[in-house]
Amino acid sequence: MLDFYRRLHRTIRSSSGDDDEVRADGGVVSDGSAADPPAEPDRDLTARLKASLDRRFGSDFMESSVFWLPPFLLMGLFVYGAVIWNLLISLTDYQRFENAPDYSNLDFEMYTRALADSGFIDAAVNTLVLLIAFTAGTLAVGLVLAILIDRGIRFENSFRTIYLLPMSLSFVVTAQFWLWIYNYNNGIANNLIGTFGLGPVSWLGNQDIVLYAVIFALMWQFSGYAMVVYLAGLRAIPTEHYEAAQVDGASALKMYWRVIIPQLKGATISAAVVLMVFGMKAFDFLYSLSGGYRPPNGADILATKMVREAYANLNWAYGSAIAIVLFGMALSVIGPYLVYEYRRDNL
Amino acid sequence: MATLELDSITKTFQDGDEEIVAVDDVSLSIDDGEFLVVVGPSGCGKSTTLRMVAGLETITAGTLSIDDRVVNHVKSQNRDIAMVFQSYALYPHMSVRQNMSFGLEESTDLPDDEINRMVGETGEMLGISPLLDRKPSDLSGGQQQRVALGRAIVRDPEVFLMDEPLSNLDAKLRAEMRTELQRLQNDLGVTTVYVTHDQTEAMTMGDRIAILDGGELQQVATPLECYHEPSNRFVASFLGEPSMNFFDVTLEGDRLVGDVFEYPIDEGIRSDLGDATDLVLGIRPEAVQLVDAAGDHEFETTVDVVEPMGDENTVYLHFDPDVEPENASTLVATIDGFNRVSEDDTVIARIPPDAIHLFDRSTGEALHNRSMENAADQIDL
Amino acid sequence: MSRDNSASSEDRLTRRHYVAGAGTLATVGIAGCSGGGDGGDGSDGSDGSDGSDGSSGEPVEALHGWTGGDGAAAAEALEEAFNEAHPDVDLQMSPIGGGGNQNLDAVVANRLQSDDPPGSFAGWPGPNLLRYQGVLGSVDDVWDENGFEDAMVQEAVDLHKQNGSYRAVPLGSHRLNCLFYNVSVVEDAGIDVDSLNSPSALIDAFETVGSETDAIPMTHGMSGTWTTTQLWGAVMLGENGYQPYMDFLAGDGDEEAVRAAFERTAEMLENHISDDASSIGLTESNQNIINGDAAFIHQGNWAAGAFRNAEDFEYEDDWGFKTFPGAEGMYTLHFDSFLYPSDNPTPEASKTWEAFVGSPEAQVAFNQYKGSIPTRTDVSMEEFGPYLQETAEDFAEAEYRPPNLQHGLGVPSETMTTLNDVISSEFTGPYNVDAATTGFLDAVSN
Amino acid sequence: MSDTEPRTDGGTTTRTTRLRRTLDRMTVEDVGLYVVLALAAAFYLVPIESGLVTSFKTGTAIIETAPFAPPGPSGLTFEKWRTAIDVLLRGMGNSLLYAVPATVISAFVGSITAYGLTIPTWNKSYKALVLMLIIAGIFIPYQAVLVPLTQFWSQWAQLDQVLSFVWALGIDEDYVGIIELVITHVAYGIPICTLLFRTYYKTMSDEMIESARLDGATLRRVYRRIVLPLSGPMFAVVLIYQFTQIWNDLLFTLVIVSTESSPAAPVVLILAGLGSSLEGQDFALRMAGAFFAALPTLAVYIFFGEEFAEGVAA
Repeated sequence: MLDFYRRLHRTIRSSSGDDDEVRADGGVVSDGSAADPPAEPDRDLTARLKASLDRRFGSDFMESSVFWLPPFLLMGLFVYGAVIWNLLISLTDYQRFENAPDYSNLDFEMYTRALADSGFIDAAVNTLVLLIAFTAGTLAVGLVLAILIDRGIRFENSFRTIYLLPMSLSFVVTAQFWLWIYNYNNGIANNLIGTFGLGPVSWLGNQDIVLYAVIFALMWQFSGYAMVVYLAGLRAIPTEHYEAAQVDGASALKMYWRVIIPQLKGATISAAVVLMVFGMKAFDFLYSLSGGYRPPNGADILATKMVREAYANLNWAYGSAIAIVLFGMALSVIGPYLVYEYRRDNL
Repeated sequence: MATLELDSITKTFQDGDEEIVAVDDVSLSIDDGEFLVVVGPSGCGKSTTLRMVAGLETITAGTLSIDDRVVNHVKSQNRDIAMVFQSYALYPHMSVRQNMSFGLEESTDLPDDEINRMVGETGEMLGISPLLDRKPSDLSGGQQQRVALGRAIVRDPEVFLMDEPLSNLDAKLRAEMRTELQRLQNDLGVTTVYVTHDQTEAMTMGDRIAILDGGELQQVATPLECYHEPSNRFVASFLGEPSMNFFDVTLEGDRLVGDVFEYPIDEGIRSDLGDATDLVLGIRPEAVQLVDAAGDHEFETTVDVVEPMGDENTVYLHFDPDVEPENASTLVATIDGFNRVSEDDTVIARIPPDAIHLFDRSTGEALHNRSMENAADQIDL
Repeated sequence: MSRDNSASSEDRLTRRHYVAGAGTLATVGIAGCSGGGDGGDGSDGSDGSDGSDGSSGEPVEALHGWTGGDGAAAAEALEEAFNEAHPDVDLQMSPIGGGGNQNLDAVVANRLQSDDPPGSFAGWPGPNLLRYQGVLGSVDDVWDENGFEDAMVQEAVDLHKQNGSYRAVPLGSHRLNCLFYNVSVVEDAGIDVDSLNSPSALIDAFETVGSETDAIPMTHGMSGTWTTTQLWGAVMLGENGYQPYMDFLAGDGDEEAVRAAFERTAEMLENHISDDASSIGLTESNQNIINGDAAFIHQGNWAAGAFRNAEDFEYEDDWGFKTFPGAEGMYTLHFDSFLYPSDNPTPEASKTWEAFVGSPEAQVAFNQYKGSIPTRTDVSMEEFGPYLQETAEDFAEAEYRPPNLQHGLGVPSETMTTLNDVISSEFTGPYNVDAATTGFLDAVSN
Repeated sequence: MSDTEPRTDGGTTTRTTRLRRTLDRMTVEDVGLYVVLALAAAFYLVPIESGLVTSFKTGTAIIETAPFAPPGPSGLTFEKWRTAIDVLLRGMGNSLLYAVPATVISAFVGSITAYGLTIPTWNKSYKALVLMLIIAGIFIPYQAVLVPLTQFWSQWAQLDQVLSFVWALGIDEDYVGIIELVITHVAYGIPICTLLFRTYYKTMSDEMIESARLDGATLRRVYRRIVLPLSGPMFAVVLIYQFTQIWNDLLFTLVIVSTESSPAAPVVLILAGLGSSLEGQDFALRMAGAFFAALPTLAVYIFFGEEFAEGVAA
């Protein structure tokens, strides 16, 4: 019994111009078990079990579970096993190695301690700023590059490969580059702005701008990915849309702003999810940049604070509490996207 | 070859909290080898019905049986049916031969050479033998459509199901494929259920046609019966191009009084009406004749628009000249091409009493249909 | 290496419960994995005693962080020396590099957390042992049999004890109260280095360098905060002397002394260091001395290793050493030691290793490459360079040997992290003396 | 929109004439476009170039020349690359040993999981729940996972005891770390791989799948004969993405294999300690090592960049 509303949804969502027949009988099929029981009573146990399970969860449940259930359990054991372990430990007061964590009095003391810790608040704010600003900035740069490349230029492949190259480098390499580039005296950054007459800036020393300097470095590394996703998105839009906008007298800028970019919503969302994963990896970059768990002042994020608490101070419980908050923060940013997709029957 | 029995089939969807009835208590029985066309406007439930027969949709209520075997819970692959989809649904990475042999490889354990022989034969029959080793993307729309057909035929199923297979073709190719499909179906004699929204296909191809609207079965009959003896107002308006004229009339004594004319009727028609008084009078444009003298059944009209169609003209006539054209009630008539009529002429239009249909205005149900003996056999499409 | 999972002490058992609890709580475990190795036959000794049987065939696993440069050379020399001395016991030296010991600490913490301790691991003794409270075995027998107590300096003896028994054996020591200088730059500026015996005199010297030459008075890498914490420790010692420094470490530091030290340090950092300090590290600042861009640098004497490796950059001709002004006659202590975990997988082999670490051959073999000095006072220094011989003499005759602040001997690791937090937020420019002072006093008091 | 070069009649026009024709058609706007693109290319290449250049410099050359300036004739040396290569070579072998299987398996597992959750029809709300859990799984911070992971491998799944018969064959016992790394990376790769395949499978035509099901194909057959052959482009994307992530990942390697002296030490582990010591860092050696370690990932992007872009477009 096939997924009728998914097909229905697709026909409605697909440009309804040419498809003159729009089904009115929409709605969600839940494979209710209203149909009467199968005729042959004497089927053996497994078949009957399978049929009842199929009816309960939908016709292909048993047959499809062989595909997704084992990987789901493996992931559950590793990913959610760790989440639960962290959650449990964060409710205890476990420190150092001496005694095992006692689960007798589980309390939220660690979380109240975090809220009272100004270092925690700064790190949380920095993490949020980093996640949002990094994703938005990378998408913007990627979009501009994609638009430029999409104008049918020669050497397109080589440009595209060059923009993608940074993604293949490890943070050990990129962190060292950026230490040189941000060097106060002879760094490329200060030389560049020097030519425009602006005085040298202490990119990593100044607390207020170090976070944005780090974000810029991460944008350099991952905007290639955003460019590739947007290039694909642009190429998926039929050329008639470009021509129609031009015929309507829209300037290039307006055309992209009013006609093209709104259609890139799908590409934007899928790129944003992956870029957030890279944003979460900023720990490795900061670790290589400062050669330790303490990034330059003003760029401390939850991940580095968590590792400092857990491994430098051996406050396992406090470290796990920060980990749970970090996981929760990432979900709170991605959660709305998931619910939105679910409500649009897209999930 | 098999008989197909739909017994009060119903399909409901759960959209959020309210429930939508897509197919409401449809009962159909299709004989062995019959070519039934299911037709209706968009969203009338015809595709849902077809998908329920195919097993691609669960059946909310009612029983579906093939050759008297209840198949509600039988998986689609075990119903021995083949389906041609609107988008052909060919496998892009497989050659035409592989596309056609996929069905046999999956559902039967025939040896490969046997399968190749059958595919070759079907290719011969459909004239696509030279294409067997090409990829679907290299073929034209028509060729792809034939391959989709071939894929269904080669499986030699009990039942053919076709979901608007011609709608993606251009007009000329569509006409060719219509006749070829009919010829094929007659040769193979496979029970076929064919869904379309195009009434021309319905009228020309089906042994019988089932007309659906709003999920409810309006009428199941031969094309001629549906055309000439529509069971209700919807069927009457749906078939025929240009569609039937309708005038609201009320029965007073032995005359039908409309707002622009009065129409005397004889006792025979009178007896069919029973006690219904609020009626709708229907007359096919091709049944209207232009005559010289006014009378009981002839009315003075002015010509608003003439649409020459080559072999015949479609004329839009108004009853009362002083009212502006758009809200005057019009009578559409089709007359043969040589009849010289031009705009603003006043002509006498005759509505022959044996060609009128009368429907109950509230239920739309047909109370009186035209008599069949001198009805011209041509169907004006 | 087979795991000797003997459930030895009471607390170890409860940890296994929680592991099982967390594991099953997590999700359906993979069918194949056995639920935690069942307890071996190890005897049930107090937390300090070693397991009885420890199959002797297994190699002793010694984790350490010396992966490059002098450290790697020293580790190899140590390994060869051990193999010569104990051919019957095979040793598995396991270097874990990166992040200056932080990767090593992380791996050790992980393994201790999961009941899989290594045979022995490198680390700092003293308050730093507090981290590993309850999981370190006793090496009292090693200390007694080898007479380490009289061979080592008294400070070493005290610092390697915890809860009454020895937990580790020292291998080498770096000196922390050092001031290195580029001879030619200092001569151009006309400074008599030996006359500098107080932080204020040092600051005057910086001013002279600033005015006389265009070199950086003091090169200081600030991409990490540890260099500044270490500098403050040296200034605190130089400015206020031994007792106030020790009081501060003990937790009741005198506010005036701490503030004075911060003021001196602020004065140095505000106007006597290079303006690209925030983006350079240890390597670049050593390089500034080597290529004559800077006059002075305060660093542990591992910096001497870097100078030794530089081409034609000789002690006394090109670079010189002076005890940090104000801390003359003192030797700020640092120890590289090997700690001995309890519930040891290879008790016999590990004990042999610990004994060897404290032996003269080991200390000579290791320290001559490492650029540090042996912790034993009865070792001949002829294989060492002139500079290290001098350092060894100072070490032996030092009036006081205060523990260093930044490398584990002064305060527990958690306090050290808080101190670095204070430096990071208050003292990496602008230099907020008051906030830093209160920050430091709070950190060491609770 | 600058018009692309019109198709000339015969293909015989020589290269120069074609070049001249495009040159004279270059409007100001096109020149501006190419300048911006070239600047962007420089922006992306300069950091890589300066790293590469540094790896060939001697110690003194590093000080005298600017980071991005090439070494003078005197400053050029291959010695750093030589030391880097012979230190890291065995690491490359180990890294390939775990990265390639982990990448291939996680891509395949991602594909079948996404297939199981997209193409077959079963109850929508349960399917959405499973998907949400999987997608949320992407955002677990790896640092928080290290301790439970170590405990899992050291106490729960003691593969080294389970596989003792392998060690008897003379394979070094440390290689259990490689197997543990493969399983760990597959497990933590499932969320992102499933999401990537999921977006791809959603665009697959439903009618094609339905017609295959009607033809009697079971879900397994549909996957093997139709869905798998058609998911080529997305496999390219996932393989390239996963290979880079797995190859460069230090955290899991640190926890599972830990020491660089282990015969099974992957290249990132050895690289972590390379050229850095208490007395200072040898930049040239670190850069040479980093580039040598990055060769496979760089190669993958240069050779398969094309498929990566198309895969994302599919």
